[in-house]
Amino acid sequence: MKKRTLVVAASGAALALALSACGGGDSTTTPTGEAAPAASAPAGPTGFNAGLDAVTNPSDKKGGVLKMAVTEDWDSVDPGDTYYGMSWNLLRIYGRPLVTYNPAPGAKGRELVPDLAESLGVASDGSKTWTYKLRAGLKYEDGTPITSKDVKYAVLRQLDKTTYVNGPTYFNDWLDLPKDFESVYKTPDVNTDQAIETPDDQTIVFHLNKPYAGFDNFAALPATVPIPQAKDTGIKYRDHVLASGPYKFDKVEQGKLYTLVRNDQWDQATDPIRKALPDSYEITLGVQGDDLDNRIISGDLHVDIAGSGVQPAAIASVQQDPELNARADNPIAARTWYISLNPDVAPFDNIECRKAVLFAADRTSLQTAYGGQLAGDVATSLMPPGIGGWQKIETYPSAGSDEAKAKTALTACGQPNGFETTMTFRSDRPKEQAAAESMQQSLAKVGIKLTLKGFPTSEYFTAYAGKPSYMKENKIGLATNGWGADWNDGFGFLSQIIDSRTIREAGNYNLGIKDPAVDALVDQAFAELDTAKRDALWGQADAKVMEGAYVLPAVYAKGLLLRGKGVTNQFITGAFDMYDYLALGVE
Amino acid sequence: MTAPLDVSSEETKATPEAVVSGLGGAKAIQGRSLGQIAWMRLKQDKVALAGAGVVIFLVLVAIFAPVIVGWFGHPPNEFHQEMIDTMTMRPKGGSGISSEFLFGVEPQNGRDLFSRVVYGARISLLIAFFATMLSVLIGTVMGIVAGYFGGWVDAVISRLMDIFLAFPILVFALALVGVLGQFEMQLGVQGDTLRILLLIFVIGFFNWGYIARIIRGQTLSLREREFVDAARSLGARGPYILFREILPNLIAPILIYATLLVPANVLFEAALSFLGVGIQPPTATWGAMLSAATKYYTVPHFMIFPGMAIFITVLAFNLFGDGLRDALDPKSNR
Amino acid sequence: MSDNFLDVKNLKVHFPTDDGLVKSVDGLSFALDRGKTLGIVGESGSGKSVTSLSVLGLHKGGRAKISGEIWLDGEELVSATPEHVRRLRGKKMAMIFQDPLSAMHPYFTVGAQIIEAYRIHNKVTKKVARKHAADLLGRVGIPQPDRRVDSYPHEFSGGMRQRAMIAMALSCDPELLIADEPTTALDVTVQAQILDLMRDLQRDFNAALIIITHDLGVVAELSDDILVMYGGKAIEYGSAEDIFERPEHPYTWGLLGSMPRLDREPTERLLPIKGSPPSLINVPAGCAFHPRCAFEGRTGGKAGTEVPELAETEGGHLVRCHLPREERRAIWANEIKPNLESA
Amino acid sequence: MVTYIIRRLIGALLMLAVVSMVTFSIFFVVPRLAGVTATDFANRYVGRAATQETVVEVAKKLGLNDPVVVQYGRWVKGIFVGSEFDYGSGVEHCPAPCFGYSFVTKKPVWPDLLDRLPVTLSLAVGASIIWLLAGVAVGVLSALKRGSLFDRGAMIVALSGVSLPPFFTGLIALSLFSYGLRITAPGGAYTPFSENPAEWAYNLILPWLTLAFLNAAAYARLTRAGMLETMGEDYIRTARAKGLKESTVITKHGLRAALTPIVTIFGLDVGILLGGAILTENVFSLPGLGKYATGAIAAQDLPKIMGFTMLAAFFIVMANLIVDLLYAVVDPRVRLA
Repeated sequence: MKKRTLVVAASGAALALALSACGGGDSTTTPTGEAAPAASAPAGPTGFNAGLDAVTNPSDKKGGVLKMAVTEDWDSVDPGDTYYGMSWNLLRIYGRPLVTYNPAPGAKGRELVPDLAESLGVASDGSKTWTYKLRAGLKYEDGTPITSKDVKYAVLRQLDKTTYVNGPTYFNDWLDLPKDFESVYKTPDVNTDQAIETPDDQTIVFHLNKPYAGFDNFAALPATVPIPQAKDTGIKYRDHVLASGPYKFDKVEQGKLYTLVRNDQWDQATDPIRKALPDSYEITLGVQGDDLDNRIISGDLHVDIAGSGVQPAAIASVQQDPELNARADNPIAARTWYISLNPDVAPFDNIECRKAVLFAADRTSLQTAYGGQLAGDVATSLMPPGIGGWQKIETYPSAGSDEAKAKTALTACGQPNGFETTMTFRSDRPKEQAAAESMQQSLAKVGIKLTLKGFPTSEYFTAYAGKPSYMKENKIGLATNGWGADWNDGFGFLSQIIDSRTIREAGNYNLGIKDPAVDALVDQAFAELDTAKRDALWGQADAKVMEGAYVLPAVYAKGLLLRGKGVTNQFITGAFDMYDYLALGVE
Repeated sequence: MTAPLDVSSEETKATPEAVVSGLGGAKAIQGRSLGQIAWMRLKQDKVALAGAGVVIFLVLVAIFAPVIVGWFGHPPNEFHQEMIDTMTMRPKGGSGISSEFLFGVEPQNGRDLFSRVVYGARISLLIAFFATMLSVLIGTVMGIVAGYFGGWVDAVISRLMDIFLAFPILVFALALVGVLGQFEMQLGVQGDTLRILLLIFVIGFFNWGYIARIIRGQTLSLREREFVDAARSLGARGPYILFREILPNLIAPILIYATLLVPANVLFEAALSFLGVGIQPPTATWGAMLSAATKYYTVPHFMIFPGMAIFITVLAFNLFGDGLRDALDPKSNR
Repeated sequence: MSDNFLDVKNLKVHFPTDDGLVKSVDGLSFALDRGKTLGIVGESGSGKSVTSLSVLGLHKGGRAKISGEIWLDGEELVSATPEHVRRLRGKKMAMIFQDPLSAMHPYFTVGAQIIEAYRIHNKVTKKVARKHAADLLGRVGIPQPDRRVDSYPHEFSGGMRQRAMIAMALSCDPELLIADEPTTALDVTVQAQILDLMRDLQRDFNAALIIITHDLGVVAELSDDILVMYGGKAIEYGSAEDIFERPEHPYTWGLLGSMPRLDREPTERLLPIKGSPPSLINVPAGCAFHPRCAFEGRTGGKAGTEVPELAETEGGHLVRCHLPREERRAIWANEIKPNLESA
Repeated sequence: MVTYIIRRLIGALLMLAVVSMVTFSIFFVVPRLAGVTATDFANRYVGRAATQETVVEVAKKLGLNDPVVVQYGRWVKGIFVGSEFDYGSGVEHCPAPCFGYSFVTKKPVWPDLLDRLPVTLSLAVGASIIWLLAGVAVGVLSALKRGSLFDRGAMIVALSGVSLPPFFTGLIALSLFSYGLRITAPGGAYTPFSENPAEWAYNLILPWLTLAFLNAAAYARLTRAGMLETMGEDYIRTARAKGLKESTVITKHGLRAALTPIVTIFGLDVGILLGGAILTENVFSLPGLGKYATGAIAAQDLPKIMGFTMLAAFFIVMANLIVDLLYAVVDPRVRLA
């Protein structure tokens, strides 16, 4: 699966809001109220979308408290147990992975730069073996040196998905692990050198079970943030994560508050990418969404960590208030909101019936359902535009609907008068509910009658939409869904959702496309070592999926983000499509 | 009341007129049944009558919702996104209230708020009525049985009532709707029907304790009354006494508490919908509309219309129920 | 001005209700001297309790309209300020209520309630008041009064409660004592004790006593005068002897007939009065009693149309009846009295 | 008295036991009847990245395949002696009283509940004081001035109050005072009393008033009815007959008796409220027990739901007991036997 966007854990009250994270600059929909030039403008650009591809309010001033907040708790601050984009972004202030994303605005932010490692990975054995050398003089907050063995332990540790349920499984799937290895806790004595070698304290060598040219993307995962075995307290490690970055945890009140202060053992000389400007961080959890927005507007808070955009109420304020408008950014994220069509359920086993849905769905209405122009651009493909190999696919309408073609498709399907089917959505996500309602309205126009069924997010994938047997038994044809890239390439976005070999019995995010042609393209792309060619292959796979009408892409997600008052060096990083949290400072 | 004793034959002879005229006089004074007296009182209670009027109006609105919406509105689930500013997701011009959209439109999808409020009455009243009936049914049976038979039956049922009253009801209802929702396959119903049945069950099931308590108390005192003794001495058996002698005397309290339970159930249903476990969208319910309105606190009409609908409904039932209680139970001063 | 200690003149107490004007008391007059006892007798709803309450000025809790005059020891109470009447209550005039269980506050000890009554009108310390309360309890015949002062009403038996109630009423040595159905809630044997007690106390205190009851038996031995009320009006008023020996109103006959007497055989049936008391809203036209009256036919049709006057039949004996005096006496002598005594 | 209390405490324990059994059945037995399997349960505890083997393993570790009785027994045992939870990287000890261990948050439930309690307590105590004072005052005045303009006005407001759902009044209040006029704290704001009492009160004032309004309305009606009934009692007439001043009659004799049932209802209401003011906490996003419960339900976090239900039921049962004891103190007629 992909990096989660933090969604206010629906407290029954359905107060949740599902805005996406954000992506590279796209200015075709720049709204009204363009850039009110500030009188006492500091250096750097200002105005609407100024943070998309430039550093706003640049400064090297140190000191101050950076106040951040988030609407709900997140999965974990343990680098081995988190899958939230905001968390991957933020944890770099206290943890250093082997490599990381360049703290730079826009697309430059997607570039990988060495962090713990002296340089990016060195591939050998046809990209099956990757070697990294750690920098000299690295220390934890307690003064003990950081070694390559700690990195190895950290990576192996989080393979135990029974304990660390949240993180991704890339290392599980790609490392050449010995058969008898279960977990660092159960089988501590199994020799794991065939997967990861540490010939000395500075060197770490990864051995993959199949070649992968983009392994640096793995090395950038939080899983490579070092954890010394002696300090591992299992699941409780999240209560005191040992800092390798410039800040260390001071107060930890799970679900409520984290404060971080300077880590005096961190040495700027070992770290070319972090400026470490603020003296401390104050992170409040569980702040109510509207309250959070209002406090950022007033300057009481600096950053909404979730980075998924303001609540509907604040969207209007930003529209109406030029001063606020000038503080807003509207990046597009590497995330697509889409509606999957279940080819296991009649009549969607017939491509024409699937096409009928793709033609009949009102794209403009869907866009509005997902939050309007500021919340997303109408999607024409599964893969979002920020990803290499993306192409605009013009088979289906990109505004409104095409009822004539839908009817033709219905006739071709043998259901000229339409049919009935069921659609699921996450009941605590108003936008998905609106999308389902929109589908019901527009499909009714061509005779397709939808019954809507909402399920709570917490069980949506484990018990309903992510359980193919349930979907089949209950004849559920359509399901709302969303997917964001773990990193911005075709692998990072598509592999988990279109490859039929990753279909799961429960907790399934896969679209359920059992198309050998698609699987073949995925295999080809895995094997292709040339980046450009690989991107093209992913593009083809994307086109193939659309050709088969397996999915109705609704919008490429966008978020309306507010820059904090008095925050320096604030810009959108293309790596996470939200503000970069490494460079921030306070005036 | 006429003295129960009859006089001996000589005495009867002695004052024959007295007997006849006395009875006549008594009749003239006592001739009205409780129902008639209650009706007389009710007729004079303008406030209660107004409440009853509103209740009838609401019931009519619920029944004829399609007709009303046909005249004054649009289909309740129909999108009118042309009414929406796609930047702010708000209705153009703030609320969209016009002669075409009497209550304006919802943000984001532009549905006709008037139609949705009107249709919301259906769900709200349907669930409240039937849940009340369920509670009253369970509560009356449990209360009568406990009160009449006493002993261990009473002990068991009373304990049961205590347990039900000790549950955090709202949480339970919330959780139970979710748990029972999984029975879709077994029950063979789905969609709104399933949800409505589920809500009726959950709301009705948790509210019987209170009514049972009242009925039990009433039955206990009725059981000791002379006419029950009389029936018993004439050889009437349990069921006969229960249903022919005691039940008719419980109709007044049952009626009062049923009438007062309806508004409580309207609130309960709204609360469940507000917390997200009510009827599935797009079907309109007042609670769900309020829940959606929480995100748009700067769009007041969105919360005011469904909120006022709940308020007026509950108030009308309360007024009517209060009046009914005053009429049927003159001792109460409430 | 009046010569009598208590003189009630043409008292009317009317309650406007949603259903119409309730004439609870409708033109009642009577008088009473110190040391004397008046029994007011009637069925429930005859207005006897309202009469007593209005003397104490306690009817005002409702929306009663009161007119007429109530002279107490030379003071007119109907026109007096409520505050003035309040000061008299408990001190100059006191009341013993029916059903002492509900008439005493359940949350306060008996002693506390007596002490309270005493200290309203007497500036004394609690200690003194407590001593006084215990004395009073002892005086009304409660054993171990020093201990029982701290008991709650529910801890007393019915008779003891009534005694305590009497003690409370006597706490300030009232000159007028009104007892409203003082024995109704009690067992027969206890009734007799209480009546004895009241007689003794009245003698000791030399108070004017009004006993209100539906039971002629209660007042038989206690009263000097008896007032029989029906439908808010006096229908017969005279000395105890007049009422018991020479009753002239059919209603009084009925009351006498329904009076259980110790000198009768227990197997014997009582003579009930048929029908129910009249509605005070729609008082029957003419004589209020005529629908229940066995002799209504002998009035020549006046009973249903004309309200009879309360007329003196002889020496202070007043009767409100359409039947000619002679006929009344004849019926009493020939038809009623033998029946009552025969048995 | 002591034996009575002991007997009642045993009764309360039995009651809680039954509540726990019913709760447990609803969440663990009923779904099984609907065809939910042990692995389906386990699916809730594992992350999205879990493989099917992981799920099966977790199901086994948590004993989800055991008979329900065994699972219930384990849960009960945990309350008294604590429990051990094996989640892979070692055994996690959940000390007594262990009301469950959330596999969603990987934390024992009990400390979480204790953590949320002060919020709910703050809300309940503040609101209940306001509604008791306001409700009783209005109710008494209304009863004494029965039929007056004040009475009618107050009763109309009170009836409206009980007819207004708190999630509506709360919303209106929030959008009017917090977001519109900006004179009260926005939703979600909470500061512990120990940190800053002024801020604590400022943040809670709107939730207090919202919750209090509803209950004050109900109490005003109750008080008025009770007062009218009491003032018609014989002993009030007796008090007047003694020559007591009307004010003394009302306050000493009338109010004392009229308030007794109000106080007991108040006790029960506060007991229920301590188990979480679900609607109010949700409207104002207060991190109390009620919000915790709705969150747990949304996440289908069964151990949390169990723990919460038990705590809430505990408050209700204890409130019942305390009210009964209190009643015996206030009303001398009540004897505890």
